[in-house]
Amino acid sequence: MRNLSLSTLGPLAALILLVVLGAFLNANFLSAGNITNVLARSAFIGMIAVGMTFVITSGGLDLSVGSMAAFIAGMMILAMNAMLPTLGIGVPLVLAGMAVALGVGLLAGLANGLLITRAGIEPFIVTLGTMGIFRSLVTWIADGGTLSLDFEARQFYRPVYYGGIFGITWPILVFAVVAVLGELAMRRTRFGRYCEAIGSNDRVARYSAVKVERVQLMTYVALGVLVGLATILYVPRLGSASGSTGLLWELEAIAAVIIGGTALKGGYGRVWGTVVGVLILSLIDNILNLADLVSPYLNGAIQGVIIVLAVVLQRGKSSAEGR
Amino acid sequence: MRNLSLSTLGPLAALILLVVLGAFLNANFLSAGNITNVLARSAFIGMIAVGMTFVITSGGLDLSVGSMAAFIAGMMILAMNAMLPTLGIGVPLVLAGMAVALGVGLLAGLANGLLITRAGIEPFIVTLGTMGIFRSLVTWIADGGTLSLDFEARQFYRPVYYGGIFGITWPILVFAVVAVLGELAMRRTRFGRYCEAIGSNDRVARYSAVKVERVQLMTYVALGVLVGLATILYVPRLGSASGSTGLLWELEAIAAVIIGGTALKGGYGRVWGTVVGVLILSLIDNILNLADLVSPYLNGAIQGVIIVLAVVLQRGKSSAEGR
Amino acid sequence: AEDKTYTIGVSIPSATHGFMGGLNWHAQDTIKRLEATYPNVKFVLATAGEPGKQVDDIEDMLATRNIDGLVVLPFESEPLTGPVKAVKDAGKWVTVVDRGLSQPGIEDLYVAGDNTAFGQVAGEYFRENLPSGAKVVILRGIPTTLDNERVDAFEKAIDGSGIEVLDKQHGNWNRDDAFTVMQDYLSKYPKIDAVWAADDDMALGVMEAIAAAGRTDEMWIVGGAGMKEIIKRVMDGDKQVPVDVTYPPAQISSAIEMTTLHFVSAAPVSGRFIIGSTLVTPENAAQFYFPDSPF
Amino acid sequence: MTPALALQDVHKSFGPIEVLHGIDFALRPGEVHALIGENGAGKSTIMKILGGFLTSTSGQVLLDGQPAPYRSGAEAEAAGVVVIHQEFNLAPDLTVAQNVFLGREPGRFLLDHRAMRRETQALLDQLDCRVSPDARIRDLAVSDRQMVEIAKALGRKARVLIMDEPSAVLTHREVEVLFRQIDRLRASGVALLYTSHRLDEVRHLADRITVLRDGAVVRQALRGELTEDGMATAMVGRDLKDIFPPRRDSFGPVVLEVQGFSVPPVVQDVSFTLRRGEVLGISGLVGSGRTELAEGLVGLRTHRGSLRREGQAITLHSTADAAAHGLAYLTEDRKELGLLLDKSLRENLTLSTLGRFGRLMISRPAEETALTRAIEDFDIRAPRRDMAVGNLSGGNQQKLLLAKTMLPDPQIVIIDEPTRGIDIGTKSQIYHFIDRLARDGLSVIVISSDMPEILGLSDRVLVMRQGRVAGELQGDAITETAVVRLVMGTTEEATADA
Ligand SMILES: Nc1ncnc2c1ncn2[C@@H]1O[C@H](COP(=O)(O)OP(=O)(O)OP(=O)(O)O)[C@@H](O)[C@H]1O
Ligand SMILES: Nc1ncnc2c1ncn2[C@@H]1O[C@H](COP(=O)(O)OP(=O)(O)OP(=O)(O)O)[C@@H](O)[C@H]1O
Ligand SMILES: [Mg+2]
Ligand SMILES: [Mg+2]
Repeated sequence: MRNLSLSTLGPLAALILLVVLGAFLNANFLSAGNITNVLARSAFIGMIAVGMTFVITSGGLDLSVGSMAAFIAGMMILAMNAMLPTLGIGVPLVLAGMAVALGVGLLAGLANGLLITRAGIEPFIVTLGTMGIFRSLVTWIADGGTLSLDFEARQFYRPVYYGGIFGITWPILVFAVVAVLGELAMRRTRFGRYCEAIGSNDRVARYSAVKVERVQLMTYVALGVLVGLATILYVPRLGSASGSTGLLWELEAIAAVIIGGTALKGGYGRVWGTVVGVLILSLIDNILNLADLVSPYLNGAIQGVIIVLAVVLQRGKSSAEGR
Repeated sequence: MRNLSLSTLGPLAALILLVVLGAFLNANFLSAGNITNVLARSAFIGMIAVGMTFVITSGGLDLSVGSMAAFIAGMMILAMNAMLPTLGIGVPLVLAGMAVALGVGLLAGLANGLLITRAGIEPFIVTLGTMGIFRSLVTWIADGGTLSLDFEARQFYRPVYYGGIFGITWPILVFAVVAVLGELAMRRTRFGRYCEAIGSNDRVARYSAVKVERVQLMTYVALGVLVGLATILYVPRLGSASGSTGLLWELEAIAAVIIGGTALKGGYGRVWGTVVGVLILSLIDNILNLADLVSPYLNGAIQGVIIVLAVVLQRGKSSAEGR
Repeated sequence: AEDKTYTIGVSIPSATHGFMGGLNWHAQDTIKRLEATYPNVKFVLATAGEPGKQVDDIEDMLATRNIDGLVVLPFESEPLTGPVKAVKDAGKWVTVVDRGLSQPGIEDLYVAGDNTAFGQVAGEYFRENLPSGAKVVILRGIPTTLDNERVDAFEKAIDGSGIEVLDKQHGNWNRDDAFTVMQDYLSKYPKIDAVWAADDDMALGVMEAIAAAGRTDEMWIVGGAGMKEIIKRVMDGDKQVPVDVTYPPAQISSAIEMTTLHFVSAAPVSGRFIIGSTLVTPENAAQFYFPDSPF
Repeated sequence: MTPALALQDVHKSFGPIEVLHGIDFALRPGEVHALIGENGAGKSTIMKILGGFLTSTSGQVLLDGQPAPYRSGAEAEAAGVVVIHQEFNLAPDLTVAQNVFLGREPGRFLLDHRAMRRETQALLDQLDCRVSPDARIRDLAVSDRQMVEIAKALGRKARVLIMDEPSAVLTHREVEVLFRQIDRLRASGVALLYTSHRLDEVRHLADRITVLRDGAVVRQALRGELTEDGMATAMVGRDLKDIFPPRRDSFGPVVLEVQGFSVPPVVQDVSFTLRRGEVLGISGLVGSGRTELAEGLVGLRTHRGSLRREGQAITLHSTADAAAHGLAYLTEDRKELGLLLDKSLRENLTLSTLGRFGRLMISRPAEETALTRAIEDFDIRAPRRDMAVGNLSGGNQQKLLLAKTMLPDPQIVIIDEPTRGIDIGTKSQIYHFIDRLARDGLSVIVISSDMPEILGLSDRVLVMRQGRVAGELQGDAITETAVVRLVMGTTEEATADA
């Protein structure tokens, strides 16, 4: 019981410590503006990390999400620019763009999932491969440069990132909904249960009438769709896609999942932990910007130290499980 | 029996296919010069990947090796430049530099290993943290620029990369020795056997009087020393280190290990497979440079496709084991 | 306005390759110097590894650091245009460095190198010093718009001269990558007359590969950006690197200095300052040689 | 009456090796059919074929007289054929309730946690099992896992229930609970298939018995037609006499003295001594802390108290320390803690003694020699020497584990459930083997839930209850009643109370 509460509170404690540190370092840290900024920018990685939680819980891995985001953004921009003359600027154009993003995300996830479940290749290899493929394709389509959304269209689309209701911007709202649905799916649906069972022991799951391949496939497809959703919110922010869009997002998403207490080997997933993990990572960046702590060259080092420390706080769990 | 031979020959078959393809695309592919180039280039990642094989086999992971190489190179150059006035240019200086490289590598590996085994933190997190730390430290030490070895010292040191005996250059020779010793260690020594046992089921290993933590620690230390060794051969090549030295080497090393047939979840390691994996990765790059296949923007995509295909060739195994 | 204090935000890409390393060093050096000179000016420096992070940094400066002015070297033009415009719309001074925004008229001050000239100057040197039918290879940078501009300008400059471009692969402004690519060029092409490495870091890797292949006398190399090692060689009349093309990382210093001047003095500093790319030859090399810079 | 489920001329090969040679037999509704045979005879293989987990190489499975419509375990289950596997079939990271309902969770969109917990609790109550529905499988003792496995099967409303050695890891009391459930199911018309190496159970339960030897049916009989001896003879193919060796009577000096030994949180203040040449039995209920005590003694768990080895105080922090002092422990959980299931026999056998097989390099020939000896000494029946241990039959895994434990030549061995899942012939071999060890001057601690084993093997019996020593019996005082009384904690007064 003591271990349980330690492991549960570990990441939360780290998050609270960071908030206190931030408030101490800069008076504006707790301003509505800054909080909105941090939450909104966590939303992209956040949604992806929620999907990644299911993939990892069921014993998989996806290294391609960052490139996939770049690829989806590229396709979405291309599609919107192409449809612009026909649809004109307005809600239909934006909706069509969103449909393209979700569709491409779904197909990309499906491609990963099929290669992993049908062809039986290690997830690490498949997604390492598609990581290269997606990123090259964007670079190629953009001819080495940047794909930009038409300026007018972008102005129209902009509020999807910057606007909102009740003073809460859309990315935050959508992320919150995704997180809550994800937590529900993990805890309260068959899908989540099967993910845990497969990650824990796929043979047992297969013997218990769980359609192992189908569930695994669904985790990759769901992740693809969530990457699509993240892209829908990302494009109005930057209005462009290039070979460097979404660089290293995969590492950040996986790190958030692990910091949140999900086991890398699968079998146990915690969506709310992932959300906390994402916030921890965003806050570290934010705090480094809040204060002139040290040479900017050392940002990476401080980041590294804090990540390790955040996990040390939940060490009780790992060592108890390790034996 | 049939599965076994398929799984054994899978990566070899991919390698042979690549060689045939290369020879077909460019007449100079099989020239001694090109072969020496490819092998010598493979040596750095190769030695690191051999160490990584042990880490992964025993159920661990190390994301920090690329940054560690940069850090070691930086320290080595600093140390050699500092000792230059006292030792003068000559064998003692080079030996001292080598000792520094091996020592720093050992300590870096020890730091990773202790955090993982003593503090009980997931390898992914620990090495993600140290990855940031090592890289930041180099950038900081180099003031954002490049650390360069004194010109005269470098001229003296240069043959360690470019020279050799019997027409075979040192990096190739050292890599070959490391590969053979690694294969022997994996197949024929207690250490290798213990690594496999721990990766297969660490609790069974502990019940069987295996000193699990010590063996795991040793895998990280050995990897650190091998990174040091790789750096010793890397520094004379260009005589410099910067924040971008060794970028993404970790991904390449892990990919080589997995392509070679070692299981990412641990329990089964194949050093010669890793060597084949490293060669496959180097050859892909080499062939893409030698042949004008398509737009260079698409190099990443072709690389991705070939990696996945190389592994499809050994699929028989994965799917047989997966059930 | 002596008693009023000002905060200036500086947002640049992190030191991922030699040129950016130099730029980072100059930025920090300038900030240190200016902070000592003007006690009432504070600087906030942030470095980013990708455009999204740079947008985060700028948002943070606006929301929490109350900056009065921003000096920004956009990682990429497109994605940074909106966020920088938001800074402008908040009534702050904006200085844009090196890479222009995709919409005109946002910035108060624009300080930049000239990518087109960078490619063109090199191209013209090739045109003038190689016979028709000469064979050259190109090492490109990281796939970006500015790399495209440089390569296009180079190719335009040699267009019609009969010089043949054998190959152009990405060396990613990285010494190791350039070394590898050059090794493979050397295996592939029995005869190469000259190499345009487009960056001095890459030029160093290229030279190493050529030396290892024992073909030093066969070809010469032109890099770019003005790294001290290369300038030194030009100065010493090294035949392998006859010239260099400047693209000074110190442009960030000018940008920061001018922005600071705007706040602490009445001097009018707005406008566009384009720092042209010059050909460094043995004759003029001394004036481009800064032995203390890490770049 | 058509059989509910039948096999017709079934052959099964793994690779080139055929392990079943033309099996015919039938399960009828309302009947318990027992399948017995030596380790590796093919019992589990037959059960897996019946349950859809393996397909036969040739021959047919008939469900209600028709070729079975299922091709996987999941489909078989949908058709009412449920299997309790010999190896555990539970996801270790999930809770009891989650495992019991895995694959058939109630609730339309959202899972109905409360219903799952409630029904799981009901099933566990039915089985008189006191684990919490929210406990994680990973944290359960082996016997509790088996009860969960049974609960899982009972929850699936089978018309054919196939049980592969369900009692192997259960204690006497739990077996009785299981039998009551089997009687209930039989009465309700379920067709049951049962295997066990405990022949008294078979005699007690089975309406019909099929005896298997080397993959072929050698005898079929109805209730009462076969005595236990008759079954043993039919299985082994020869007469078995003197299952237990005679008692030993001379012991050497004390080699191990345990004083005030506690393994928190379960074991409290245990003291005992062990003499040279002695077999000390430890009896007790499941959860009485026997395993914890043993694991504490060999340094696998943190403990308090003093240990004296031949008079010298020693401290043990790991199994390696224990091995250095000549102590070895054979775990009761062979799948999770004993063997590397995906490794070969050779690698498993030598894992804890690799140091002996060459100083720098491991000598493969020496390992092979050791394996050959182990295969002979322990009668391990493996179709191929290089196969993965996970593919061995359960009993042969246990024999290999025993061989592995004995390989370091320990002076003191603690064997936790030595004959779990082992056939009667081999059991007798193992008992004689233990006897020989004791006579050669070793000291053996046997932890067992098998009463005849405790009675027949021990020179002295230590009974544990709730983590403490409830009593010690020696020589002629070792009787079933005396042991049971200590185990249950029913002293004279308590009996009067009740
Ligand atoms: N997947 C497999 N691959 C190879 N051989 C196998 C496999 N599964 C079982 N066998 C072999 O088939 C034979 C029959 O095994 P089975 O498990 O049916 O025996 P059993 O009668 O259940 O024995 P036990 O009483 O020890 O459980 C054994 O020799 C076993 O090693
Ligand atoms: N890792 C654990 N976490 C929590 N409880 C545990 C753990 N391991 C064992 N237990 C509990 O401790 C108690 C003692 O278990 P132990 O295995 O020692 O009993 P035993 O007497 O050896 O019985 P058995 O016949 O099952 O071996 C049991 O209730 C068991 O469920
Ligand atoms: Mg069996
Ligand atoms: Mg026990």
